[in-house]
Amino acid sequence: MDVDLWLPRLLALAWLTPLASFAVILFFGPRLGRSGRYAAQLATVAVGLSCLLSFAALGIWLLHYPLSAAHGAHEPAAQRALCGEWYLLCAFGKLRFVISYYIDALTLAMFCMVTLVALCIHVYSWGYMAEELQEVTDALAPLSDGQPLRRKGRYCRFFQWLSLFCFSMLGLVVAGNLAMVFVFWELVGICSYLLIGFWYERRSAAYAASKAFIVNRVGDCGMLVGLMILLSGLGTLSFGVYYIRDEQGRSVLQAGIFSQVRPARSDFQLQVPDGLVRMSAWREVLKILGAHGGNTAAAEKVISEKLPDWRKSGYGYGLLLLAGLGVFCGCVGKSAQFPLHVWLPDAMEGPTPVSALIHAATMVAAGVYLVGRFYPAFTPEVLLIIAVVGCVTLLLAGTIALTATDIKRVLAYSTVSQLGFMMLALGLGGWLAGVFHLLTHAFFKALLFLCAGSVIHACGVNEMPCFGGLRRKMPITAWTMLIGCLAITGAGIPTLIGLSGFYSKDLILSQGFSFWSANPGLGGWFFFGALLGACLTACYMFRLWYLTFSGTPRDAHIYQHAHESPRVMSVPLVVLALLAATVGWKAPGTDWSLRTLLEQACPPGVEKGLSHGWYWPAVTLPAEKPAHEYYTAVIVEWSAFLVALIGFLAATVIYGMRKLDPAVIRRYFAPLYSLFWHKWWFDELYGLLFVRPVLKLSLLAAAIDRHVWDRLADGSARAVAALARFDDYFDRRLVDGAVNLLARWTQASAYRLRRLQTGNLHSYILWLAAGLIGLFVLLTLYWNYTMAGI
Amino acid sequence: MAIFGYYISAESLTAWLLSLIIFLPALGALVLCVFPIRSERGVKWFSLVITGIVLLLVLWLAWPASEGGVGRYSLGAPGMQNLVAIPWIPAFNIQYLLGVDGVSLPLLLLTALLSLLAVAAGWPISEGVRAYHALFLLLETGMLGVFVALDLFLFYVFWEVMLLPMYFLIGLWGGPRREYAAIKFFLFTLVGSVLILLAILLLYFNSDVRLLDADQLRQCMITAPPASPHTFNILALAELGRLPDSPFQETFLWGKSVSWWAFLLLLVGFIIKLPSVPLHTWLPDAHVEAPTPISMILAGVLLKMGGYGVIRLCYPICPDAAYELSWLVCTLGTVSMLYGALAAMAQKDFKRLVAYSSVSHMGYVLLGLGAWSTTAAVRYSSDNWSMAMSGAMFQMIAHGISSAGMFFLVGVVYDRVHHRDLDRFGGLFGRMPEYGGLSLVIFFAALGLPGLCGFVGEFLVILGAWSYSKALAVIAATTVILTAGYILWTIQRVYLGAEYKGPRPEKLTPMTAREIAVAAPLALLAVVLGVYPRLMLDYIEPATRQTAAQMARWTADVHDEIISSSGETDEP
Amino acid sequence: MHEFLEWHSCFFYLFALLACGFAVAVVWAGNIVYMACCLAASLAAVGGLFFLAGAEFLGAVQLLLYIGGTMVLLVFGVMLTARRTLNSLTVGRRYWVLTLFVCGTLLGMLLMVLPGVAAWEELPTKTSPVGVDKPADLEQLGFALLGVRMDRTGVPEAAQRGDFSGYLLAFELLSLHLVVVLIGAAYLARAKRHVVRAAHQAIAGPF
Amino acid sequence: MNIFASPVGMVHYLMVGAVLFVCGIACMATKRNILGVLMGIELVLNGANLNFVAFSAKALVKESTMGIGLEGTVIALFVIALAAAEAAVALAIALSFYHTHATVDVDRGQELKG
Repeated sequence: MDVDLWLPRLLALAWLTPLASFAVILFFGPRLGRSGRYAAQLATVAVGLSCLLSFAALGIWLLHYPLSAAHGAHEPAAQRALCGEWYLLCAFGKLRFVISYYIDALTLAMFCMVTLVALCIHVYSWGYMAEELQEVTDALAPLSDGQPLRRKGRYCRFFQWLSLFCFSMLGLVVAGNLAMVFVFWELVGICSYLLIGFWYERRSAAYAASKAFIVNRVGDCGMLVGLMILLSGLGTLSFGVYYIRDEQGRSVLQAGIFSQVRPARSDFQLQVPDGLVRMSAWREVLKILGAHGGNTAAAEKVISEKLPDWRKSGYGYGLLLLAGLGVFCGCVGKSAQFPLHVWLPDAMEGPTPVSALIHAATMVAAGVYLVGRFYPAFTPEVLLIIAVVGCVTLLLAGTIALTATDIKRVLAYSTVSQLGFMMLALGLGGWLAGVFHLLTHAFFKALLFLCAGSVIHACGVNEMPCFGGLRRKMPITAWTMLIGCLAITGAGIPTLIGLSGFYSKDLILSQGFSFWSANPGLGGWFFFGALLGACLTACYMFRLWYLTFSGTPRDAHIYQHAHESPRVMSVPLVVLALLAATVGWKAPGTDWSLRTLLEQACPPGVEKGLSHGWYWPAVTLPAEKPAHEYYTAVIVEWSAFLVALIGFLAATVIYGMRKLDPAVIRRYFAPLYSLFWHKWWFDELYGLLFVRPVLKLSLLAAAIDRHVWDRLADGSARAVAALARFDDYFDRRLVDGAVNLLARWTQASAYRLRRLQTGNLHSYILWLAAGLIGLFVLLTLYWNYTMAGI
Repeated sequence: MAIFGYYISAESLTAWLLSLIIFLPALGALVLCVFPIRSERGVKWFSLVITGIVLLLVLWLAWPASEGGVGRYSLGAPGMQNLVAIPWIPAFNIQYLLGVDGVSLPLLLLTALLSLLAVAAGWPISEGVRAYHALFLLLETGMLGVFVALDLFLFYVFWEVMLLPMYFLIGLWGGPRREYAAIKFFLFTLVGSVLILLAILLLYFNSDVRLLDADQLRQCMITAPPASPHTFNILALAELGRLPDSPFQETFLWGKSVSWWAFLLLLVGFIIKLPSVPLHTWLPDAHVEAPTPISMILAGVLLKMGGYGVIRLCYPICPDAAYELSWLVCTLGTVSMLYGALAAMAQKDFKRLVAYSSVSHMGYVLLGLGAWSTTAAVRYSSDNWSMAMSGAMFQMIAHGISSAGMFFLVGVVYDRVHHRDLDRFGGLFGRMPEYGGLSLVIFFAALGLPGLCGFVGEFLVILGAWSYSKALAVIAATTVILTAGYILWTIQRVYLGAEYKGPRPEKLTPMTAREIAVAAPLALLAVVLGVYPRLMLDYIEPATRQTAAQMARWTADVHDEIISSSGETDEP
Repeated sequence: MHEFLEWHSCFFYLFALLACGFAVAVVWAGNIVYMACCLAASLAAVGGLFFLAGAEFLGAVQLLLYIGGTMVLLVFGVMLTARRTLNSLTVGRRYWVLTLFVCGTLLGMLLMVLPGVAAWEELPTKTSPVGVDKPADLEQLGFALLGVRMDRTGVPEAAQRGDFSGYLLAFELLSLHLVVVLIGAAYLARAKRHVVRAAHQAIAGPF
Repeated sequence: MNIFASPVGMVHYLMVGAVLFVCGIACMATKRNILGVLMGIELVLNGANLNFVAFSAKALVKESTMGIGLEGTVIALFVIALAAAEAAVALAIALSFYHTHATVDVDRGQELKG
């Protein structure tokens, strides 16, 4: 069967099914069963269907490209990825905006992961959102009269937005060009906005939703800049190369980004595309054109000859770097990396399944996914920056997670920290490590969130100090959550076997180690940072588990009302626990595993390590191969095991056995504690640096409008009015005056002349005669009509 | 007689169609004035039917014909179509010259649609109904005429015809400060149109059709040998402007050429209408005081005339001045975007906020139109510019839909609670679900969310602007954040939250069928245009591509001397 | 004796003397009745002058109309308005002096001017005796009033001008005018006593 | 010389006309009786008429110029007729003046005085 033909169709189907269910629920939601209870089933069936389709697609792929243990493919990338376009949005000359696809092993793995996790979470949501079926009393949204808000349930709306999210996320995964990525990037953003703000009556939820979207927009703005550079420099945003039909029906090659940045002829080594070189060397171009006068053809020839020299002298490299940074900027925003990590914890205002699906498993991972997808086009500098950002993030989030008490916030910070791990791995050249961790993390983090959700569902609060000893009340939750904790800690027997996190985290650490060995000295910081992060992870995760499930109940009332979640919620927990445990394993008998699947998608040129950067040539990004050699594995895995153990023991001593009183430690490290407790004062800092100045600026703008432009307009109007008044005065006094004067004079003379009108016939006649004489005199003297004799 | 002789000729259908579209509303206004329709309902239904017929006619015109059938628009053809040329005042070569192309047709559609919706939105207006609707129909004639007139004189006539009814509609049916607003609107617009008139005369008296060859003249529909060499014909003026030895290039005043002055005058005249900072202050007042349907028309159509004028007159007729001053255009556009967004963020009045968002959004239009990137550095490829230009055009359509929708939604809630104080709303989602849903769609369209109409325009403009000026493009990109900021903040203050905090909470009844019938089409269009932008771009793109290509050719042919003489002064 | 006496001149001087003399008498006379008589005589003399100038028809009309028409009218008027006090109404001395001065100047000027016109100076070679070609005159006059110009028929430039139109229209208008005048006169001349009284009071008012 | 032997010419007639004319004016200027004024008018008209007749008389103009020919006669005729009409009307006016003012003194009719 023709894989090029069928895979896109299957994936398109898998992608559009949730959209269909969204549309149906949008229009007929409340009418699906009593208060729309069947919307849940519909959405679940839809996502389940797309899950099946994804796995079918994976199967077809595996039939077509069987996995080989041999790491790194030696065939060019174009054959291991299916590119093409479904639908043309608009075209301007050579610039085309299309709905296109770029399908490789990574895409398929993501599809399966997203749909699988989404399926579990949908099922879970049936139970979790059940109270939305009837009238809801929301104590967290008090009215002005102190009464809690009572409102209709929004069960079907929840699943409607979930379906929309699945659609957007799958679109983002399958996207074949950056513009489409951007589109769905924004769409998942708005879905997260809508779902964070699902309980929009709560002020905090509304605030968090807006915050999440705006912070994401900050990232997207950078991404937009990247898009501009690439589009105007390369003339295309498509990842891969494929054939299209132009207006004349001829099939022409649609250029791709990767093939231009890492052309096969230069053995997939990074080289700045001609367009960017030319764009940044425009001054030279103009000089040449000026020299050739109007003859552009000749000038073009010269230019094309000079292009390699320009490239050698570094033209355009800066632009490529900038483009990479821009794209990464979007990823920073989306997956809550260091400068823009502030939105994710607040996003926990949304329902827990949302936090699990969007803010743990899929959407926030999209940033990492995009970095992985766009990997070939990143210059080493960008990758280093990515590594730095990731390292900072994972430590930052880890420290904050240590002190947080809200169970969901702890998980949120752990998410941020794990994402930092992935970024770190990708930045150090460990493409496989990062992407692998992305997939494993999705499962166990979803599991953890769902467990937390079932705890919250049972207790009605998020605060861990109110929990304790719940293990006896809700065993399934407790044990599945323990599996999750172990998985995220990367527990396992070194060099032998472990849970899923074990494999991915060790890959990351070993990549860090080989980076250290490649760049001795400063390179070590990343490795040790990663180790410290692993330690922190173990510590706060078990702190969470102990505080929640072990020990004695701290709030008797809550403890009495706590209960194990219904079957519909606990089954997904179990399923996810199984996945979290096993997803990293090889298929028994074969050496097929998720890892080998991903290796297949490893972008060409990366597996050989990355070429030296232009600005920091000293830094080398090692290939992943050495990272997988045995001795590094031993060192790294044991050190990872040890640090994880340290973290675990610390948590056990303090929170498990209560040997040390947390309060004492808190007092001991008071300044550090308050720093962590206040999340390093990032919110306050940003408020001070950005939010407040912008508001001030806006007020200034409004004031300028009102007091400058308006004043100017009104003032000019008033000036004209004054001029009119003056003109009026002028008119009255001078013009009218003159006219009146004339009139008065005429009247006066008329009065004088009136005397002649005596009414005396004789005088008239005499005048007449005199007039006659006068006429004669006139004729005679002045008209030269000489009468004879005179 | 000439007209009669023309109308019985072959293209009678097209000739009738455009003229009919334009003058049908005026006819309706006349009928309203002459025959006293007693019942107010009668008047309303009458104008509804008239505008509806106009919409149908425009749709029929726009419906892509297979082989460019008579009177139908043939897609993909860049040039003018359905040209009607009748000598009007032969002494001055003034023609009754109508025509549509990809630039004007979408705006024509938008105008017809919004007029229909505005009539429906104006249903509650109860005093002076006949006068109101008569003026409204007259206004529609003016608007439609501006978009199809291809003779500067005719264009100006329609421009003024559009101005006066607007003044009365704001000044008589407006809010408490309506006199101030109406006068302000009138004065600003009048200043603009005076400048435009000056420019028109300047161009007229410097034009010389004898420089054009026969088939150029034929394309410009100048058939008879003209009485004088001067012409008002826009097409002819564009041809003249692109000539290597254009008559507009000779020095006129202070060492600047005729085209420089004409461009500047036209530009100022049009950016008053657009409006762009710093000539925008009439807009908030006019919007706030105008009745809801008039706000819709004002934001939806009238602002577009500025952009239309720029793309129809400024750039084709005065390319060299445009090239010289494109920095000005783009800077104005960017500043408007940023400034409008900031000012919007600071507003307390719902309608004022929407008005400032209009300023911000129309800034994209200016930026997109101005981004003259078809330079030597990019091999004179006009792709980026045509993309930006198409984006600007699309942005006009999108903004026409979203801003009209926003104003209508503001009007809906204002009709209920009679205040627009953003801080005294809240919880409207709970109280008016349909209203909330429609608002969400339309506000997100304004926010530029992908899948809704607002995104396409902004995206294309910003992407296209980069190759003109990197700094401006980056600033424009940052504006996206501010836009998200003020729109989301507004949604948060008005729709989200636990309860409504303002007066008259009992009045917050769900939307009536009429209101839904007005808002739903706009929301639907926002979605359709968002997911299928080619619906409009198929009309727009050929025209803009042609314009950009002509400008590129002009840059290559005419401007290369400038390059070769002083090589540095090219890239802005 | 023909060589020392020109009858035409003799009669001319006679009639001229009569006309001028009676005219001066009209001015001089104080009583209205005398004036009427002197006027009649003067007009009759003028009629004679007409005859001498060869316009016999006019002369006849003059005698008939003036002496037999207008004068009678005037006399009627005199009689109708005859009162002792009113018969000799004249202006004061100032006006007399003024009048004499003005009229004297005028007359002097006219008499001084008249001989100076060259066109009138030389006498016709033959002075036609009384009663030459009078039938032609009368005939021409009649036809002219009926609209045809007999006298122009011989004139070439008139022929090419086609300028033979006579006075038919004027004649008709005149006759119409006369009728209107008669009616109007009759209307105006009706006695209106009540108006008189009113007028008396109106005039007596100020005094 | 002997004036009776020398033929009279145009000028003589004109002189007589001038005298009549001036006498008429004097008459009008000096008479307060409205009928006197009328008589003055008659005199003026006759002076004018005499001139017309003189100009139209073939016997008095040289052959080269036919003078005003028949027009003179006709106009004189019209003048006479009009004079008659005028006399009639004037008389009527005089009578009505007399009726209203009970006098024929023109100086008493000063309603139009400015």
